[in-house]
Amino acid sequence: MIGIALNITIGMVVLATLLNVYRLIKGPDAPDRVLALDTLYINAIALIILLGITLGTRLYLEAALLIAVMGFVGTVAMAKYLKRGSVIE
Amino acid sequence: MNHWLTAPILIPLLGGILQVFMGYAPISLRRTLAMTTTVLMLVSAIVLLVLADDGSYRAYAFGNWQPPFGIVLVLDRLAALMLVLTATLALFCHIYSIGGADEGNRQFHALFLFQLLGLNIAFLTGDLFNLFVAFEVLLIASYGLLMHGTGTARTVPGLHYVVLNLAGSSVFLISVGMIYSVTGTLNMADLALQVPKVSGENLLIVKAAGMMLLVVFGLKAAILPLCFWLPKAYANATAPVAALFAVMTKVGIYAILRVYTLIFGDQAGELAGLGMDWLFPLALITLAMGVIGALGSESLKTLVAWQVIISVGTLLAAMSLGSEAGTSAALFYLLNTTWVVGGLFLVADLISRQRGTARDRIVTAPRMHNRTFLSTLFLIGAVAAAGLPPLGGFFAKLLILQAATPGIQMAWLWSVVLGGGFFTLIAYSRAGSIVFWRTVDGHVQDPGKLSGTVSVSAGALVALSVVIVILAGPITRYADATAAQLHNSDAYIEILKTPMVGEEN
Amino acid sequence: MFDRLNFPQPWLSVTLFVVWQFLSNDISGASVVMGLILAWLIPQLTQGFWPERPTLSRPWRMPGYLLRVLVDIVVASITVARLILSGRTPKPVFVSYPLELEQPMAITILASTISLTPGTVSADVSDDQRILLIHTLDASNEQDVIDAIKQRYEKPLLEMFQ
Amino acid sequence: MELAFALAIGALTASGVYLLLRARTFPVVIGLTLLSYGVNLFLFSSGRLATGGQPIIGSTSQYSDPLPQALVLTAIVIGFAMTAFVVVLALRNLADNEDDHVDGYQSEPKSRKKTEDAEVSGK
Amino acid sequence: MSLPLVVLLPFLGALAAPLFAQGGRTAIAIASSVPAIIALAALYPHWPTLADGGVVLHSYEWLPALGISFSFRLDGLSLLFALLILVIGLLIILYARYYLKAKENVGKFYSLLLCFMGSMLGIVLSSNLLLMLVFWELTSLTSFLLISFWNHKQDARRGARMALAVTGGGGLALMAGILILGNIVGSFELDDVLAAGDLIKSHSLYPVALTLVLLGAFTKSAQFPFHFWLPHAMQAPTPVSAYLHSATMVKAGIFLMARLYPALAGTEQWFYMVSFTGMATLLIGAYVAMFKHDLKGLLAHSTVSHLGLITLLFGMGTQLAAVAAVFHVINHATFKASLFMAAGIIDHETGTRDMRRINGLWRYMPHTATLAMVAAASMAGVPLLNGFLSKEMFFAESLQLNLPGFWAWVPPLVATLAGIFAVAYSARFIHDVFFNGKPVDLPIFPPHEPPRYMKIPVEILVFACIMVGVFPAISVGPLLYAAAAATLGGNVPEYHLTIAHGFNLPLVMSFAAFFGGLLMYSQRQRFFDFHARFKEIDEKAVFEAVISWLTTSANRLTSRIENGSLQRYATLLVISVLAVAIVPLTSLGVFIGENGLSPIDWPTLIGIVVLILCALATAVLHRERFYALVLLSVVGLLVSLGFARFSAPDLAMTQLSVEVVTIVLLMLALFYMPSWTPIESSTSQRVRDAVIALAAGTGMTLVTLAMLTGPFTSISEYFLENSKPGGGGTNVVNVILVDFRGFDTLGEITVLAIAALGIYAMLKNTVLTPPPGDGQGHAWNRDAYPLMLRQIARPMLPLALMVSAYIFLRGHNMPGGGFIAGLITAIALILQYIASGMIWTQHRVPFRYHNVIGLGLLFAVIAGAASYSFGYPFLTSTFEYIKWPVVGKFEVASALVFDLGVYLTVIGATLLALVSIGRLSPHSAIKSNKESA
Amino acid sequence: MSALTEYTITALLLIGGAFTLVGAIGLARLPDFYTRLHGPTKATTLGVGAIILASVVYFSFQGEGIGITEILITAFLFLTAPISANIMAKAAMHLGVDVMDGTRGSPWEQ
Ligand code: NA
Ligand code: NA
Repeated sequence: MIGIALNITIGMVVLATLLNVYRLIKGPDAPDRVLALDTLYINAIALIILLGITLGTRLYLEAALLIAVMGFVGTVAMAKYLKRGSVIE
Repeated sequence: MNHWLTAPILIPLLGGILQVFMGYAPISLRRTLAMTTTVLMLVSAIVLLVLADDGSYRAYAFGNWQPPFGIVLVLDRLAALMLVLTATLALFCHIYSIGGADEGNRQFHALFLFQLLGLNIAFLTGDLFNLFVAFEVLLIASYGLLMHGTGTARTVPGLHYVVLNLAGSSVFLISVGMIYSVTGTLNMADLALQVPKVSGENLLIVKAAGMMLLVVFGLKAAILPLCFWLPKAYANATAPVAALFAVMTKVGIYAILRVYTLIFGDQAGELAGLGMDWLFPLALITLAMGVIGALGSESLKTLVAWQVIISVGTLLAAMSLGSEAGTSAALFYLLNTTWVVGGLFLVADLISRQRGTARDRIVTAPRMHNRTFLSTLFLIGAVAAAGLPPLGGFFAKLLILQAATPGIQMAWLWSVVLGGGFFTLIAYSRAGSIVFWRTVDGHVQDPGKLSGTVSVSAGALVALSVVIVILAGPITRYADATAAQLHNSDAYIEILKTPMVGEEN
Repeated sequence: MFDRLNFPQPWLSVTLFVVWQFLSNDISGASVVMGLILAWLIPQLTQGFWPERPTLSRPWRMPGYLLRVLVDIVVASITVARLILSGRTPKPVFVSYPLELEQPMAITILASTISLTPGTVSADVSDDQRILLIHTLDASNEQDVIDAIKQRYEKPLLEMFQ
Repeated sequence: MELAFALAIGALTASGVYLLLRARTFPVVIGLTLLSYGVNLFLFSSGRLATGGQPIIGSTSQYSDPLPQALVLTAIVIGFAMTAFVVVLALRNLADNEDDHVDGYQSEPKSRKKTEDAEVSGK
Repeated sequence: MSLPLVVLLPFLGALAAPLFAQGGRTAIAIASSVPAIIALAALYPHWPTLADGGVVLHSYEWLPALGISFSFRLDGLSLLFALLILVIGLLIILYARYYLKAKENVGKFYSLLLCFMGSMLGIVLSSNLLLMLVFWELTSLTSFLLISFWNHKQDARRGARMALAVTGGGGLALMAGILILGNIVGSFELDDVLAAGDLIKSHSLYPVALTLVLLGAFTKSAQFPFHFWLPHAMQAPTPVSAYLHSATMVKAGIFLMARLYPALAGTEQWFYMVSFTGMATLLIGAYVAMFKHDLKGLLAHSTVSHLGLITLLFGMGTQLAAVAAVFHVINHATFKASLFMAAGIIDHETGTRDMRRINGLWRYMPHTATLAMVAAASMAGVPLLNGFLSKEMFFAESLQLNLPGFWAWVPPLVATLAGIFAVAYSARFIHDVFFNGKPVDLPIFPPHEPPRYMKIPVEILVFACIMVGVFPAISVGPLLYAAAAATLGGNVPEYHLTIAHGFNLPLVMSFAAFFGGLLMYSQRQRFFDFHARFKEIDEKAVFEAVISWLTTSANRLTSRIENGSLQRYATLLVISVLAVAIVPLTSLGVFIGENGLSPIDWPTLIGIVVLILCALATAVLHRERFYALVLLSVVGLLVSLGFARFSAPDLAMTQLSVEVVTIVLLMLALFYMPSWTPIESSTSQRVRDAVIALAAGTGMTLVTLAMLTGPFTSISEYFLENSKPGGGGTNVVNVILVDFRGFDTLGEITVLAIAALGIYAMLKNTVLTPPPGDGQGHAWNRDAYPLMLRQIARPMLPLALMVSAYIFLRGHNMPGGGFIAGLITAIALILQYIASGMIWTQHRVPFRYHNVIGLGLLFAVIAGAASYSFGYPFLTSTFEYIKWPVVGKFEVASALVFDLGVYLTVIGATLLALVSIGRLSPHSAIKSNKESA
Repeated sequence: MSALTEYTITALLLIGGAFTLVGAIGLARLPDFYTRLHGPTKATTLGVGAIILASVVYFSFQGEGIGITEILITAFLFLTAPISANIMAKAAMHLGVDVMDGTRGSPWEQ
């Protein structure tokens, strides 16, 4: 049962990912792309977690944690770039 | 395992680390420490040369891991020769730099020492991937050094140099991946064992990888058509840096010599002599291009930079003869050309400082100060570089010409080398006569002072060409022995059986 | 030397120590020692980076608040999901919310809460930290939004932080 | 699986090379980054592809090849250092030439570009 | 020992000479003559041996690898030349003492002169051909410096360069020739080569070797068509001309022909090449000499002509001709040296060498005039003078050539014609200078006799001319015999050295030449008018034009190829890679190995498709730079996911962290850059680039496919097996990084450190003007440090540090390690910089990043070097499970210290790099009103 | 593993997946940037939170204890999502990104 649910969930997350990519390509504005990227990062966390469950190992969790951290910093940096130009000033 | 093998690596590394901490120390202290490091490095290189001269291979297994699993350093005659060559050049460049060229960047000495670190690793390592790492160390340091100094002229050539080398590094990695994917190993000795066993489609992969490696090494060595990044980058670099860079292209040459005698050497079965048939014509074209560039140079430093390419062409031409005699001749030439070209860069810089706004451009200018001294240095350098007697270059060229066996190859080699020598001679005589003799009235505003250390180091470096002649006997003997060792590298594989510490019995 | 042997941010040290024990998976002598070292060392290194630590007057109210927020998050998500799936055109509105909170951290918590809960996102804080600009996804009345937030979140926070 | 993976590496390489050949520093840097992604994946895959074979002793029964992973890790770090340097060099180029052309032109070199292209296409 | 000494002495003198420069000209002249005198003395004891046709050999091993030995050989021929070099050299030294002005750089002059003397002696005394070559090229070099002694004169510089180019170039040909000879014979020793004449001449490479050797000889001896350098070398001070063009430099080529005569001569090729060259040179030199108004120009062309004569004699190939050639070498040296010196005196005393202005000097300097006239008469071949004797022999030999039919007439006719010209120009030298009316506004007037001692060298030489002319057998007989014997390898023919051989055909020719010459001179105006109809070729201008054409076209070609276009260089690189890989790869084709393809799950497939799309999109849409950056982030994210998907958690984490830092870095740079990339490449170029890129991509795809499906075994089993027992960790990747291949990692962090240091240094003095607003024209937002971000970022730092510690400590056993931990810490700090600004954050960072980097590297090295103390190699790790009371079991691995080094280096380097860029930002310029905290 | 656990995990997974998807749909479908901002900040965060929770439950019943890493991730996500949203909104307002028709009030003009 978990297996099926896992597959369905993976399917939904992958679909979500595709939708994110759609928004990322479509834009129309830079903030939309940053937003899509940010969401993509979060979805990637989900994918990693799901991978871990599928493989039955927790060895990938730190990677997920890292995606969360890096996704946040990346988003912040990009957004700051858009409004301030200089990220570190 | 002989710990001396790590000395040429640890000395510049520790020296460099020390420099990192010393950013705000007085410059005199930094200089003293840096010079001490370089001197120690030279000492260690000489020790290794003495060790290597017994003709055996010495392996040093990092972490006490049996090769091919850990990384090994391997000392043989070639490695020792390269170490001494580099350390000697570095010493004089370093002395020159403390004459003031090291100012304006607190990290100059650190970069300088790290550069030496990278070079020494490259010469000693017995591991293909570690060779990549060594290349990266020496490259990144060279990027930093290249950008050292004031002015904007070096930015664009530096950018080109960096970008091309980054692309080259990618190719290197791809090649390593391809080779590993087939042979499952990275140790050069092990590769020498594995490559002959490769067959079928895997052979094609290794072949492609081997050829791509040749391109990578060719890029470092500045073989045509991959040499165009060099002239402007070198000509615009700060003098001691450019002089030190005289050895940078030789790393490419070294790598070719190492990899294509050991891994793709005579024993490599179907892959024996891989790429060597490409190399000979390319070498000659490189030489020709170098000569054309030298003839058309508008400044002394550019001229010397093209001389680097001439040297590369000549060296490779000799190497690609594929004979022991050819390799030996190439090694002899290598010593001479590296030091002399390094010295010429320094001399060109000294000249440039004495000529006001004309700098080192080959144009009429007011008569310079210290003309006799500088023109003598230039003369010695030019004679040695162009291969005129009685200096080292002449004997090197003789050896190279003699190494060819009669036939079409000899005809080509001789024509290009001798013809190239002729036009080089014209280039130098033209440049020298204009710069030193074709003067106009007036005098240079506020010429730079010619300090003792600076002149001595520049002079000493070109004068090494004289030393090479005096020691030509021992040097040729060593070169012969090195070539013989390279061409009969079966014993190299024995390093795989080096006993580790604690398991001697 | 010994004057550095203090814990400049005790709460932080406690948090670090506890989290470390969880991270270490099993509580052993080694993990305790390590936890103590970290609980001491990290605040020493970072205390300068957190100069304006919030003053919580009633910290015990925090868990309750968090629980409320958690529930609201779920509810909010369902609401938003409904709206998204319904295909109905939302009626968004920018709301200027007058802040009563003054501590920056308190404002941040409020703004974060707003962002995580029903159809609202804190878009900006005014330069003088008096007004919060909120984008509401689907609301008919601006004042309702303000009142709800004031009642549900700012009040408790005011109590905690003042 | 292998085909898809190979195509991904091919696409990264192709994009990277194309951008490497552009005339401005920024796309060149992007190109080098893409190229290094491709190269890293390639080097990684020289130990073959495995699912759930993380080389942590005791975590699985079949381990993937750890050596290429270590090599790629090194390559990533070195690549990062290099990229950082080249980015800064690009900045320096911008500062020195007031233009981010890879050849450091001062503003509009239209005529120059044209002849260059003509020369190239003339071959 | 004495032979090497003879060669060495002048060089030692050259080193010493400048030391005497302060003592004045006399001192230095005396000092300079000492080596020559000693050398003469050293040669003297050998004379008995040589007179009997013996040979003296002194040989020392030098470079056996090259076939070069330090061997010297003295026989009649070399003795003759050595004497010429030394004796005339001594005279020149004396002469130059008076010729040079006190303010000139006499030290340099004498030093170079002695160098040149030594080189010449080296040529003639070397017993090893390669050694001879060394000295040969040295004469080119030293003569270059001598000719350009007055280097402020353009003509002197050009003349010198021309001489160097021609003779130096010829030297290269000679080098090749000698190498071939050595190759044929198997030795470069003269004795061996001379003994192997038959072997050489029958060898298939003989024509090549001969041509190359003769090229060397002809260029040096100014034979047609290489003769042009010699007259222009007259720009040298006269002592130099007198020396170089009478006895030494130009005679080197002649010497070479004489020296190798037994080895090379006697074939048809030799005959045609040498005699025809000689003949042409003889005529052309003689003809041009007639029309030169420059005194030295006349002499120079006459030299060319006489060299042609000697060459022609050697070319004839008969033994008597060779004897005549050797004889003429002596005679020409004596009269020509004296003539040059006389010309120098005239130049010295009148200030000009233009014969149109110099007239009637007999009145002013009768002594000099007498000497010059005798020497000139010898040059003309007037009986009772030495020039007559060898010319008679020449005429005689020209009649002996057995050429078929009409051709038999050619040599005697040419000889006579050349004789006529010789008489004519000699007559001109005498008449035009010493008589022919009054001087025409001389710069120095009236001219006087030179100082007494300046004339002595001339007197000695003129005396020699007369002595040889009158008493040939006594004066020069034994020397000539010994020289001829040495030249011919012992087979000296019968010949008689007497004043006259009676009335014979050669004498008729001499008379014809004499009167013909006088007639020609009397009708000189007609000839001048005739000659004036031809445009004179200025060889120097031609040479300069050629050189300048060479340099400019080389420059043009270079700047065309090396055009400073990175795009071109990069294209060349990519194409090179493709070119070398294409052959193996096309043979590979679409190859799927024996392991075949494995099925793909669709999430992975979609991931890969997205990856491919985004990668391609980055390339296609790269002009909008920020967009490209976002796409690049996606690609990076997917690559990390790929690493995780294919069992590499460490890689996934590393890639992720590095990618974000890279993106931040790129944005830091992008701030200053245009946000759009303009279209600069033409469509065709873009298409071409796309094709190249596609080829590269296809190649990579094919290789990857073949690689992934092939069978595989690697050394990695070892790592898996030994990671835990040997390295003390279960994360094999980490154990490889810090232990098995720790040295790679040491290199890697060094790279990182160097990059950061380099970046720091590079940006230290860089000034960049930030754009006032973004690409769309919006001014930048005022809010630099948003409140919420600040509030969250600050407590995040301690947490991040703890996570770093966690990731770091577990790295040896679980995914993680120093590198990733370092990046997390770095990112956490970067967040502080972003949220609160440079100044605020920098103020709170308690250390310099340089020191962090240094410390990191130091830790790594110390961890590695610790093993030394146990006698283990560098980087040998050790780990211990220490049981502490209370604490319990605790693993201590030295690799952890190494990893700590990695951790610190990463932090230091990453932050130093980013902060260096951040520092460029002029945060005061667009200061935010919210900048507080 | 008990059936209850299985149901819990299954439910959490499906809820998580569904919310994630809904968030993405919102991102793709909603008419302007500001409305799209709501999807990820709430639905996606919650969705991923649920999936993480599933992981916690899954592994804790595998006998590996409560996973603090998962909790850290979740906490981090909830902590940062509002900040990201805030700073992105600020960027959008700065750039003057279009708002959909019918939006009342207006973003601040900076
Ligand atoms: Na006259
Ligand atoms: Na490594």
